[in-house]
Amino acid sequence: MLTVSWFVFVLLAVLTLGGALGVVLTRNVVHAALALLLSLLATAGVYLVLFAEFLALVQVLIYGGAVTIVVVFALMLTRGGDYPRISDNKQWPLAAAAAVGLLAVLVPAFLINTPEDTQAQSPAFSELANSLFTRWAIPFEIASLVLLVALVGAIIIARSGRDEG
Amino acid sequence: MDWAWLIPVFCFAAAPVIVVAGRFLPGKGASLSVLAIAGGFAMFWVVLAGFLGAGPASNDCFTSVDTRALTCAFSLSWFQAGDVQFFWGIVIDPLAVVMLGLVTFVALLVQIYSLGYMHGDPRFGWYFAVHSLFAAAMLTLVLADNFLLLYVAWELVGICSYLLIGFWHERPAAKEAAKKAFIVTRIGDVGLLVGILLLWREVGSFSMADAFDAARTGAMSEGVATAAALLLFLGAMGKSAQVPFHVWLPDAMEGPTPVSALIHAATMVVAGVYLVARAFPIFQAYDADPLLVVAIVGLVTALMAASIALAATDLKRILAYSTISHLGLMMLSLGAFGYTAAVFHLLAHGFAKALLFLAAGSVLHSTGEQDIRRMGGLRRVMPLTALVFSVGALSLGGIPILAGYWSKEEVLAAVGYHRNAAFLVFALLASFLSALYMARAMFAAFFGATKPGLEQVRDAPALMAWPMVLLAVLAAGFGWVSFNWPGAYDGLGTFLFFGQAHGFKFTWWLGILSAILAIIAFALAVLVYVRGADFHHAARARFALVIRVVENKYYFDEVYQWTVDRVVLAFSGLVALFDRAVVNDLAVNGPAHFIRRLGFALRLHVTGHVYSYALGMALGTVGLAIFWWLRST
Amino acid sequence: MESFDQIALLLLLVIPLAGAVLLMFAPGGRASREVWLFSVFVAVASLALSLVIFARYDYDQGGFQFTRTFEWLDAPLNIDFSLGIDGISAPLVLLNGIVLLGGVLISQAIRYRTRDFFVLLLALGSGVFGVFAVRDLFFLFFFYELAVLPMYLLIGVWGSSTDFGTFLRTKEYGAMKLMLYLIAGSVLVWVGILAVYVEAGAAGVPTFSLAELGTLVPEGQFSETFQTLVFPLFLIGFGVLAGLWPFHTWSPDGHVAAPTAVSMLHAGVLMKLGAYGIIRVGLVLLPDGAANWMPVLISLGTVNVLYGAVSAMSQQDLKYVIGYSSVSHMGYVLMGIATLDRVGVAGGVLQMFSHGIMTALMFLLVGAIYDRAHVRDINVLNGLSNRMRVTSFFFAIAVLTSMGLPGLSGFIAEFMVFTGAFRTYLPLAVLAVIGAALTAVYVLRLLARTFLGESDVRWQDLTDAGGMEKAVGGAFVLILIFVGVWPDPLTRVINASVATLPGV
Amino acid sequence: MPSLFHFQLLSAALFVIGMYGVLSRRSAVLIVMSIELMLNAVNINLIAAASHLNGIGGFIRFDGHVIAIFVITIAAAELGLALAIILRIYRNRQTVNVDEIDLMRG
Amino acid sequence: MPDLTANLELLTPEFALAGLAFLVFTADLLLPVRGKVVLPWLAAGGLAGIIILSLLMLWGENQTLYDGLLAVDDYSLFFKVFFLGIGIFIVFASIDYVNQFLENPGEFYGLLLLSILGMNVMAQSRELLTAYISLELLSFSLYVLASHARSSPRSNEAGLKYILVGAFSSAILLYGISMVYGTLGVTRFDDISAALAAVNGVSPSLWVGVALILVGLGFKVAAVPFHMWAPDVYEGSPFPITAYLAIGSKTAAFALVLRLAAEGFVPAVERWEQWQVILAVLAAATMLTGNLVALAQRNLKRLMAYSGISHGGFVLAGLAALSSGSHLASNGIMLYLVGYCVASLVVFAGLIAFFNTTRRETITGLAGLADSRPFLAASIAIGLFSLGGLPIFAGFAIKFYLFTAIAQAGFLWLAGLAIFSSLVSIYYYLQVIRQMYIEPASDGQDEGTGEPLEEPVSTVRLAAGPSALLLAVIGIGIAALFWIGVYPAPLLDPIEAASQAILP
Repeated sequence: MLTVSWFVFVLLAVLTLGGALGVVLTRNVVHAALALLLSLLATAGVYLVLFAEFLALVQVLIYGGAVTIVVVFALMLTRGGDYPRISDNKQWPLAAAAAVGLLAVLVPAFLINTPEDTQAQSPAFSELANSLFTRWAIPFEIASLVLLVALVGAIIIARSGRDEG
Repeated sequence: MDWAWLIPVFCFAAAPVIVVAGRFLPGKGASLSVLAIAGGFAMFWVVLAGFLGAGPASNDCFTSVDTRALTCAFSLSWFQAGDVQFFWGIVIDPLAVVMLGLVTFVALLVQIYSLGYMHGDPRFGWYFAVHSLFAAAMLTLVLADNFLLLYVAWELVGICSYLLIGFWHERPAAKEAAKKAFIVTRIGDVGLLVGILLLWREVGSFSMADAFDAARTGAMSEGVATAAALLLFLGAMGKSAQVPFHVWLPDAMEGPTPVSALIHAATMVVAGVYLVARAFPIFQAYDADPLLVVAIVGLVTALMAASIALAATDLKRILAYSTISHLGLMMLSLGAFGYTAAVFHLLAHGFAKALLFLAAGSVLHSTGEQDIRRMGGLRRVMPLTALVFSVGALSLGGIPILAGYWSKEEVLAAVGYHRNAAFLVFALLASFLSALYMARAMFAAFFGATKPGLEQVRDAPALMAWPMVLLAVLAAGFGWVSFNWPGAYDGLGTFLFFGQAHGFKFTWWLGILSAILAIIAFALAVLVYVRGADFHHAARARFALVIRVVENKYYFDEVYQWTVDRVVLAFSGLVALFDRAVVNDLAVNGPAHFIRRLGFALRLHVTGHVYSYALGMALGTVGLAIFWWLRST
Repeated sequence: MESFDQIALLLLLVIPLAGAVLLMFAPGGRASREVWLFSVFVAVASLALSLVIFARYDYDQGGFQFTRTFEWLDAPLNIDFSLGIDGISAPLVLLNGIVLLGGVLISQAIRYRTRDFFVLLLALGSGVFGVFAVRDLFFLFFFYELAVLPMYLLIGVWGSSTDFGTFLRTKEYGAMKLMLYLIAGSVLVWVGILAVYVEAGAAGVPTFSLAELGTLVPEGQFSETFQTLVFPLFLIGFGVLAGLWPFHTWSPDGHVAAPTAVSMLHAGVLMKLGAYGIIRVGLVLLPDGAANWMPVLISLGTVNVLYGAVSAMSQQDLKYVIGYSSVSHMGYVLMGIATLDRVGVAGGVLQMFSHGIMTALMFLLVGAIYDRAHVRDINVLNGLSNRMRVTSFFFAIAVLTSMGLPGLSGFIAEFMVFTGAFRTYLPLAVLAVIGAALTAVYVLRLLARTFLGESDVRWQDLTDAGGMEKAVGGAFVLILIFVGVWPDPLTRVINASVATLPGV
Repeated sequence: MPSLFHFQLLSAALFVIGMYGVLSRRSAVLIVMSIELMLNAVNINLIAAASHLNGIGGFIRFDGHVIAIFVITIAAAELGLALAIILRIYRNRQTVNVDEIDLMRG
Repeated sequence: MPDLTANLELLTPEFALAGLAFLVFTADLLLPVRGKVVLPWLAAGGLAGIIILSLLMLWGENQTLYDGLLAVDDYSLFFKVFFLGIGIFIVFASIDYVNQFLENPGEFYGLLLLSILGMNVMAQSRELLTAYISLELLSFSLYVLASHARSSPRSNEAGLKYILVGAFSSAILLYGISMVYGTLGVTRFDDISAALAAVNGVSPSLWVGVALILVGLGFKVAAVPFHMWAPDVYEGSPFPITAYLAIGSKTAAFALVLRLAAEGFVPAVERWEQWQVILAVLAAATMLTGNLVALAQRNLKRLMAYSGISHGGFVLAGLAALSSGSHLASNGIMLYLVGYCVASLVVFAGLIAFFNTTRRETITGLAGLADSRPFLAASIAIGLFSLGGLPIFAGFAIKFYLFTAIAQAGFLWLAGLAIFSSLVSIYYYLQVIRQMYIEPASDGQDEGTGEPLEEPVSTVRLAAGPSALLLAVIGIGIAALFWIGVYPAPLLDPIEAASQAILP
């Protein structure tokens, strides 16, 4: 059991990080999109390991589905014939340094205080839903407004107006 | 006598009235000015009478302990500054009375003379306004009972002299002369002011009486006494044109001649002598070292000026140098404890020199000529002027029984008694020289053959004549006031040192010696300028170098000019440059520019690329996280 | 009359300010003549008020009078709008009234944006009144900045640029420099005020009220080290405005750029704010610090005197000469304050008054000359006394005052400063006396070059100063002579408060 | 069984990688994708904490999950809006390359 | 499960505001093009109504909803009214601009309203997630509004930069939240402070988490080094939105940060005392960078951006000075925010009016404004003077208050630095004023700086002159500036109450 969960975790972690690395390193946008998809799905797997089935589901639906599609569309629409060779900018070494630096801060921070550990458990959907719609009602409603804003904004910005013939 | 303060007030009142409303008054206000000074002169007699009448009994009057001179003081508060009270007040003692007489009388005569002399000048009214102001200031100076008031008057006479020297400021020479006169005297004034403040610091009051008591009783430390005396003397040197501050007086002759007569011969220039005489107790305090300095300076001045006068050819300049030389003699006499002699010579010289200037003025007025080499034989065309000039010259030259003779003899006597032989020898030399140049001027100008072009000139008008005559009388006969008239009055000295027997003592051998010298001098002059003997050319040839030095007035002006141009102005130019280049451009604009540059440099960190913004944030994040962590543990 | 005393100072502040605001929003306030008349009216009212206040100040009683306090912000900040003048501020209030009226009167000829000009001028005036009349650090600083604020536009818009061959001084430069300089000074002052406030708060009395802070001083709430550390902030901060060397260069450049009326107010009144601040804040709140720093101040003051005089000698521009002479004369003020001696401080205050009138007069006349000759170069101008008789006469009086000629106010003030300095710092005092003599050099040089002598054909048709200029100038001359002959009315008022300064 | 720390390690690594992407990529689209990675890291962190630590020290149960849901929502919306703006820029400028998009700087 | 929604009615204003937004959207759909002019009036009127509603309903309320996620107290009421008021002014300031230069007015105003809703909730949220969501509501609206001028590449670029950097920062913020949650398990401010006080020994992930949260918020308030987006976004956005960014979003972010600090950190006293200096350093860097870089700007929007950054630095300094003991700092912050907003509003309104008539947005473009449009010039000048902290305008009083608070908290050095940097700021404000008042008018083709104008679009018609509405807005703003500058006491009463609410 132990070994299995470990095996699964490591596998998923490798997939997640690998996908992520693919996104940030590859020279080919399409590959990047696919790597993103991979990483997101692997993340859903991680949720499963954490017994967060609902979130895993959401993850697969929203990311695996919607997000990736949108991204691919965006890639298609903005194709400038320069796809095979998208390069990084000049400051990538600094970027790497910053990233490593942050990692060097985060890891010891996590390492130094880990509260005593318990078995991961999964919430019942009902509890989740309950707290979502009672205690978290206000954020929920505001979030809906945020979505509305995003919607309206996306429409008026992206749609072709009179200014382009 | 309580009304003595009115004397200056008359003139003070007159001046502004003339400036503002002069043009509506008769004679453009000149009449007012003359009236004021005349009133002053009248008041002088009242005061004199009152003073002679007053005894220690009368209020405000007391007999000071050492000189035992009767002094009457009237003082009232001027203003209170912080914890210091300033007063103005007047003191009437023999010295003040004597000076009052001199100033009011000469001023009156000169102003009357000026009515004629300045007639038709565009700034006629202005001239008299300043004259009244000067008279007022001079009288205040004479009467002041505290050093502050004295300094006030001192500066005021200075500015008046500035204004009158520069009266014809359209002449560049006059303009420069005025500036020079004021600045040179101002240098001395620094000493005076510092001295006054030093005395105040020591004594705690500006009153002269307090200062003198402190000096007498030893309340004043020797150091302060000496320093103060020397500083006061510095001021006196400036005003009385003692070497090396003498350079301004000859140039001051650019002013109208009556001005020279009044200010630069009879009154203002003797203020220095007056100051020393007034502050005598301080000079005398302890072992009277300052007086030695006074004597030396006086002697040097007398000799130097006399020698220059001998070489000068401009009539007024000759008189100016003679003034300097005689002022030197007075200082010398003071330096030799010859208090009475100094005052006596001051008076005698005052009348005589005023007379000489007025006479020279009348010559100038009639002939427009100042150079004695182009004069000659004037006695035929302007006999009166010639006569009075001769009287003055003889008197100053020290021809016996004339006033100058007695006063000079007194001076020599003082020197002879109190200073060593060297002083006496040089003093005799100085008096001989003074006789010589007086004789030279007199004979060269008025005797000998009449120079062509001078035949038609006419003598002075009455307005100018009468003052000269009056002065001539005094110049001739004034000596008699210093004699002892047993019973009635025993001598100027006794008057000055009230009660104390400072009677007139005639020192026979000195008297005869000086008389002989004077006569020799005049004889020489007659030989050269009337008989036309010219052995002096040989002398000129032999002492060419000396002569040139003397003719160039010992190069004082050149040295000063060089100093001003090359040192003072250069330095100030340097400072101005420093102010702009260093203080302003470097220290002020520098940081400002630096900050602006910094702004432009920092501007570059906003590259316009999103990812560099994000990079900044990322680095900031790492830094903030670490910082936070460190602070929290 | 009691009720009058209650509101007198409030009126004093409000009248010019209200005048400015009214002017700003006056309908059709663009006709320059009406604007001018209105401003004259306001200025006359202020002058009358300040005269009454000065006259009604009871110098026997001394201390602060006409006091009135309004709650402004209560805890936790504690700022009161409290008014009151003492014998030191009373003459300065009067001075400001006089100079303000003079400045307004001679600005008759301003045609360009007249309304704005007078709005700013009046605002400046009320700011200065405020500094002299308030007794709270916040408001002191408030009005201090209010007085500085209009200067930028006044100089920048109505000023003039001059090319001196070797270097150029534009009005923008002059204005910006003056503004930044004065505000830089106020930065230090501000920090100092905050420090005092914090220290007082530590003592349990967090307040800006000078009266309450003053009570802390004798209790020794401000330790000597604290005072010694904080005093330089005030010394330099206010000193900048007082033209303290080496922070003086803003002043001559500002003058060169500024229009006449502004120069008058700037040298006549504005520079006094600095010296006043040093007394009112520095001496009163930090006596120990003052005592420790005074040797520095008096040395710098002496440098001011000599440095200003020496650099004035070789200036070519009339305004530069006067500007540097101002630097030199403010040196006497600073010396007087630094003596911490009753005569000396009183002399310093009197010198503020005398110098205020004197420089105002000088700039007025220079303005009159410049308006007609369009040059200020003393090598180009000459023989003006033949063409501009009255102007030259007034100018002579002014410069003679600056030379310390007895009978004119300058002498009294300088003499008092010397007296004080002789008691405390003998050697420096002697130097200062020498400085006074140096003044004669450049003053006479100026007179000789510019006013005496024959005038070129170029100046043949120069006309004398206008009636208004003559009137104002004449008034100033009379004041100079009056104070010079009978300073008692001023000095007795000043004495009343100088005596009560701590540490004096 | 992997403990909380391992999950946090995973999320930290993911977050950092995403950050590197944001800092180093040129194409605006890829930057957006990298940001999505970072948000995923956030979610992993939240959920791991929520499910490991519930019941301890005053935890309200499963807040982490709730927050994660919000994060996902916001992330999706953000992505959509960002891509819309990118499209708009592409129409106007024919590029999505962020170092050509620097009309304004300094 | 307790009844969390017992007092739901307290949220009526928020619901009303959302409803208003929907109303505007639908009206925009239904109305004919010509009729859309009513939209802004609808929005403004609605906002005014909601202000009255809030004041009537919530005056003196002090309750929490939803288990402490939201607070309805004086603090939130203060900022609610404040934000709604800002909204009204922004709407008024936008009308002409929108008519001239923008499409989709309905969306414009609707999104504006929604963003105001976001700001309100930010001010009253007492829990990290709620705060974050409402922050995102504000940000999303601003992303859209910033890129609202679709045809303008600058506007697009602004939107892109804003959303990319914004998303990045929100990711960091979220990660910080997740770390705090992962350590403490709570996200409510009061729980956090309790936990902080309880945490003994090391808990670095908590501290790093807090740091990351600060990064996210620092982005919002444009604190150095998270500020670089600001100038570009300000420059690219439509002018009213630039104003809105400078005034609204910054203030809202500070409202959030202030509550977070006051309720989440300050009560844990010893922790807070450790952390204060961090904020102080951040503040110092921010104010200096903002002011220094502003010196080098040519574009008015960028200038205002950098000046905004520096003002943010001042407020951050105020945050560093927060202490559980006194309300001085929190009062100072709120007062400063109000004063800063009013001043910026005046400036921006003037600049917008100027832009509407000339399409110029460079500093040199302003040359000669004082002659052509004296009122605009005067108002801009007054606003700038106020921002520069010169008296009788708000700037002086608020700066004095805030800096006193900073000094009182023991950060005298920081106060000194702030004072110095506001000296620097005066320089560039004066540069603008110089253009308006001193420089002669330039012909508009070449503005001397090579800063290209937006290429004129033929369809755009320039307004003949500033509309009466804008002038009214400016007039009210100036009146407010004078009022705050001369007598802020009335304003301080509600502020004091607000401080009381967050710092009992």
